[in-house]
Amino acid sequence: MKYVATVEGKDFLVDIIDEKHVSVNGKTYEIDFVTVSGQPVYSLIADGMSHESYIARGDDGWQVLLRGRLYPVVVEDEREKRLRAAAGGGIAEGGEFNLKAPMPGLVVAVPVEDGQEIKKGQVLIILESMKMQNELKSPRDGKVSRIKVKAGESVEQKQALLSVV
Amino acid sequence: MKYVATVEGKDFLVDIIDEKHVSVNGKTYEIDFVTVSGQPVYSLIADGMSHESYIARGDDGWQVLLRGRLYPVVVEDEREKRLRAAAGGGIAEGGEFNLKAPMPGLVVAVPVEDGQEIKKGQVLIILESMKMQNELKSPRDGKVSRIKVKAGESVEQKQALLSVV
Amino acid sequence: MFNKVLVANRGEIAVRIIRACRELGIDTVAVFSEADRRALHVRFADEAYLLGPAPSRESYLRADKIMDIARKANVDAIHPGYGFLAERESFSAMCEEAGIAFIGPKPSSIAAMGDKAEARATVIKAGVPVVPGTEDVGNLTDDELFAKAPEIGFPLLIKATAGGGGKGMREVTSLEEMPTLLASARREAESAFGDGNVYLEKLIIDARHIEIQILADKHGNVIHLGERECSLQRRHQKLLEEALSSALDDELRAKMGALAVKAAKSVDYVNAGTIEFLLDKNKNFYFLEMNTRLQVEHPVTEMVTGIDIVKEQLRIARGRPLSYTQDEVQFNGHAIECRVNAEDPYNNFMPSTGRITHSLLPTGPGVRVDTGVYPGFEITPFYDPMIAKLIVWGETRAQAILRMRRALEEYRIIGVRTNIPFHQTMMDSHRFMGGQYDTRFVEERFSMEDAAENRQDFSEVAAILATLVEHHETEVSSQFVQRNERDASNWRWVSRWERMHR
Amino acid sequence: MFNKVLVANRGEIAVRIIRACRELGIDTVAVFSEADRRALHVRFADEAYLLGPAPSRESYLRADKIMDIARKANVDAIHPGYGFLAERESFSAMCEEAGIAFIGPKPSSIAAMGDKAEARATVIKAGVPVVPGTEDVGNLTDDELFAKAPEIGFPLLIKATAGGGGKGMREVTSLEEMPTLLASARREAESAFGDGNVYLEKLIIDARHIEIQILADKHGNVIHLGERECSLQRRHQKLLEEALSSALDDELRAKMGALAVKAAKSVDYVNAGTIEFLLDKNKNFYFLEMNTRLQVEHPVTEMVTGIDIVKEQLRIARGRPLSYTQDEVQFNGHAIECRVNAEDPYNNFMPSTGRITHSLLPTGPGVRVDTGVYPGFEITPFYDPMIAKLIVWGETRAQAILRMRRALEEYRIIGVRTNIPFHQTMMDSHRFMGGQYDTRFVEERFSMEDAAENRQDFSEVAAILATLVEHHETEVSSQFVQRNERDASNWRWVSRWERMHR
Repeated sequence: MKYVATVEGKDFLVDIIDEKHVSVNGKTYEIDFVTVSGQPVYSLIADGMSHESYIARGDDGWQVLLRGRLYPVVVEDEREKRLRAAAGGGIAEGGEFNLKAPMPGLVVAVPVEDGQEIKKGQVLIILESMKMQNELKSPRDGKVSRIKVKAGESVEQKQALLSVV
Repeated sequence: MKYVATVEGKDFLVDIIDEKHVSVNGKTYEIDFVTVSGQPVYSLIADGMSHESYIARGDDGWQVLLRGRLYPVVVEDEREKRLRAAAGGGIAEGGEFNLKAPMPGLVVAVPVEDGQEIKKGQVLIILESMKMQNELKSPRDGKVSRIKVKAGESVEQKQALLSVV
Repeated sequence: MFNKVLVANRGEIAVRIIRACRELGIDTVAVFSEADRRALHVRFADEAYLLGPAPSRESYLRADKIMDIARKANVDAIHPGYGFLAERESFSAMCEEAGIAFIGPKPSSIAAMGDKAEARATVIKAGVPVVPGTEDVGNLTDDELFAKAPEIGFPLLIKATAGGGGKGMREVTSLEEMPTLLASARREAESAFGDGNVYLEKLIIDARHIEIQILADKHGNVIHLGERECSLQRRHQKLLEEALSSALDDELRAKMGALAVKAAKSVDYVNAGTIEFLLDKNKNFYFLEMNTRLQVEHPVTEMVTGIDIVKEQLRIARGRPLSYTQDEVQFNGHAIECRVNAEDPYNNFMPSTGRITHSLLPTGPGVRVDTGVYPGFEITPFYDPMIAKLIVWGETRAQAILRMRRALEEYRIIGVRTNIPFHQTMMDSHRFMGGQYDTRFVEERFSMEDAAENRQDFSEVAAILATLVEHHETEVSSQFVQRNERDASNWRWVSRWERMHR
Repeated sequence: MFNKVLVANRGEIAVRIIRACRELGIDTVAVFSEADRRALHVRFADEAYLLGPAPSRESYLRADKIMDIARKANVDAIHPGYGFLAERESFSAMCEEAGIAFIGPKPSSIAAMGDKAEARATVIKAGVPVVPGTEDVGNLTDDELFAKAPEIGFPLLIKATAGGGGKGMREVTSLEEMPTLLASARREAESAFGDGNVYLEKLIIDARHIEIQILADKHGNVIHLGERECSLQRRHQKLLEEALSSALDDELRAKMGALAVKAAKSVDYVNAGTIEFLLDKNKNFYFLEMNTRLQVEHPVTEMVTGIDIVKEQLRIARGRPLSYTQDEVQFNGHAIECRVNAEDPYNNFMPSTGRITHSLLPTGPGVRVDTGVYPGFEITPFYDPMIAKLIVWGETRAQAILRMRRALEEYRIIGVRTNIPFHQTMMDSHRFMGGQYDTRFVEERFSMEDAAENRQDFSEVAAILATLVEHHETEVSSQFVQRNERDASNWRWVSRWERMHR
């Protein structure tokens, strides 16, 4: 089964040959791959090299924590990827940004108003959690829309706070 | 709900009054009882005293490991216990002893024969496990019966080895 | 010695204090919030009492409730740890009134050092140099501060009068941006300490944050245990500490130590305590503040001196003389502490909450972990994000760095994000290895990405790993329904992947 | 230094060696049996290769396979740990032939010390006192041994010529019981070492087992790092070790140390090594044997000297001179090690196997844990039952005991039975506290029950706890079917009892 794994813009053609073999860009490795104690901690021995990694599903693919470094990896079925490329893919830029609470906490301040024009990097919400005030900033220029919280309110993780359109 | 808990020959009348109160031999304690991380590790706060214990089901009741000491505890419904006492109970002494493998291992020797008269403390089987030779001894005088293994055989934990009748 | 001590704190420091008490044969009383029923300090203490709901104001800051418990449990002493009530003059006074030993300084010393303006005035009198600023002037209005700022000169710092730990602190580079920053500093100070007063202070450039540990008993003996290097900070929160500092030599150490002892004596200090200094490139140093309590980073000093600071605190509070004279304090090797926070270093150090499902502590020679968490414990948003301190000792600084690298690599915490990758990246940074850093290093000249470039690239391995996981997830999900029916008994214990290959 | 080292071992000692290599920047190669795919040494190493099925003879004892892997992985050196191939002359020779450094002594030194008879003869020549026995005579038949026994006098010991670790050892009090014991000793020796030869040795009464740690480099420098007290044994297996011993003073230490150095020199020894002595009540001491390898209990020496013995081994094997002279070896404080075995102390110390479902390591000041297991790991019956070593350091022996007590109380291992309660009982024993014990203490004058009588009785608490568990199990099981239907999603995470009260 062939996949394309993309790590920081670099593509690797990974072919899972059988339980004990994979090839990467044509080079074959003998592998031994197991989980450790029923957790998303994986041990991979590839041609004798022993690697241990914590792997979690992220928003756009896998997050592979390996030797103290986080590698974001997008894995696609090779056929799928080819089809998408043929269709001239590419996700629309500048879509709506929906700010969600990155952790549970208390809204300390909402220094913007509905309809306000804002710049990239401008503070949208100040959220207090674990005794720290965290400034949640806009990832792009735009206009504030649908503010759903106000100062003094407690919010749950992932709760929608406001949007930038 | 009333129970009788017997610890090393001593009876405690334990009354579970409600979720937050128990009484023991008439003395009431305010309790807070929880498990720790989904394991059979229990935390009990009784009138402010904090106790942590590992509790496992043993062959004849509970084994309570508390502050480095093992307390075997038999818990009975009070009514049950009274009924049994009234019936003049008492388990028959000198019943058959069935020797089971206390752990997986290799039978090194069976220095007894079927039908042989043996003394309490006499070695019945030598079992090797974890690089140690363990002598399994008879808990009482009797006669060897139904030897089911021989030297050189591997056995599983709890596998029946022989009986003393 | 005391028979029973109440620990008015939570987390790793409560556990640390309980350990010291246990090793002295002293019974311990824990207090806990509703969120902490299963916390390690509750599990380890001899007695434990509920304080109230999770928020600190309703639990760990409830001095009244803590005093009630102390009386009810008949304790001899209260150890406040750090944070919460540790530097509240009123709490020390309440203990005094109740006839319970407060394991800390007298109310008057806390007062003198707790108000930064008064502290500055006091140490200036004792001949200790301070950073130019408005601290000694008293609380000023916004307009007064705007007027003073150009006199001190930019860049400058806004700092909370009642503050500590970087809360209510803002850096100002020009008069224009000052109003906004002043407002946010006051707001944070108000929320953290119930006191929105702030002062201004000249920002020392290329400065190192050096602090001297002192011990002072009730018999007038005051000694210092050398310095700690605490320059690696982010948003004024310390991240990593060392003992000793590569920026000091014996002569400077003796000089700063002597002035620290003088500063402590100027307020009749009794207890362990820390004098914080800024040290500039030219080896000029300025008094910053005194922490009248045990510090988070005390273990690095313990590792290089062999002195158990918490046990000494207990001894001092009992009225006994110090166990050591200044001459007996010897420094051996080098120690580093990494603060392990539940924060995501790949997402702007956002706090992370959740249940720790799996954890592997680094152990072996020269490694110490102080923590209050364990597998199965839930990290809540109510308290600060520090979940462990990883401390190592080595014969030299280079050996300590290598050992820390090894220990960080061994440390596994699954269930919450931690800043361990940050520390790993730091250990690989050439500037850190060279000891060439100051208080601005982390924020201005360090990035996870740049530093990672020096390291071996494991993209290919990451690609294989992610593909294998994706592959097996897909394969297994299509087979799962069938397998499930005949094999549901022990799915707690084995992962789907393992079960598939049995 | 070496670039890459193969660790020909498993468990805690493999992890210990990998840690030392990592701290020196050396790559590591692990080898493992089928039972150890998920073992910590495999997780921690840079490379890992399968040896074969679980039994040692098919995996960790396969010198041929290990040499193949060493060549294939292109390693510079092999560290054998202890046990398995550590004291095989042939293995050291194979390394020599392959041009790979063996981190241990030359084949000739292993040969000289490995055969106990030859070892005795050698050290006698060097002027070291030995226990009277038949060792020097060569291998004798049963009849010859029956004849010799009365000459030596009873009680005496039968010991395996190739032996170690108490295997093939039997104590004989009279000629009548000798035939049975001789047969079982030969049987056990044959099974453990593939060599059924035994010899007789006078049994020294009220003896202490004292061993001297030495370090010897290739330049003729030999130093000793003081002694370890290893008298607490059961079935000739050490259970607990201390450094230093309360039975020695400086003078005796210097004398035994000098003789140990002499014994090592007599076989041109190179590597870390241990000279074991019996010390009687009158401070007479007798050479027992030399262990030509790293000892299980080396950490206690590391704790009191600050010397990393494994790193020194690597240095020696590389051909560099020792880092320390005899004068530089200083002793500071006291260290104790408890061997944590998967054994049930309430059931005649029967080995216990199973999966570790939960574990909490003791940490904090002065505590070190060397282990190869973790939560989720399966303890199999294939290898020895030691799963961890808990080591503490204290300024004095009394403080070390108190710290060990604290650490043992914190240590939780759920899933297998361990001997932690045995160690806890030992720490509470007055004779242990007084340092008054010899090699017979555990077996003859110590019982879990007697010692426990000095301690507080928590029967009432145990009664409450067991009743609560029984009550809730009963209650919940009757409600379980209904709850299960609407609430099966997250039953992995919460216990039934917790779920019931949500």
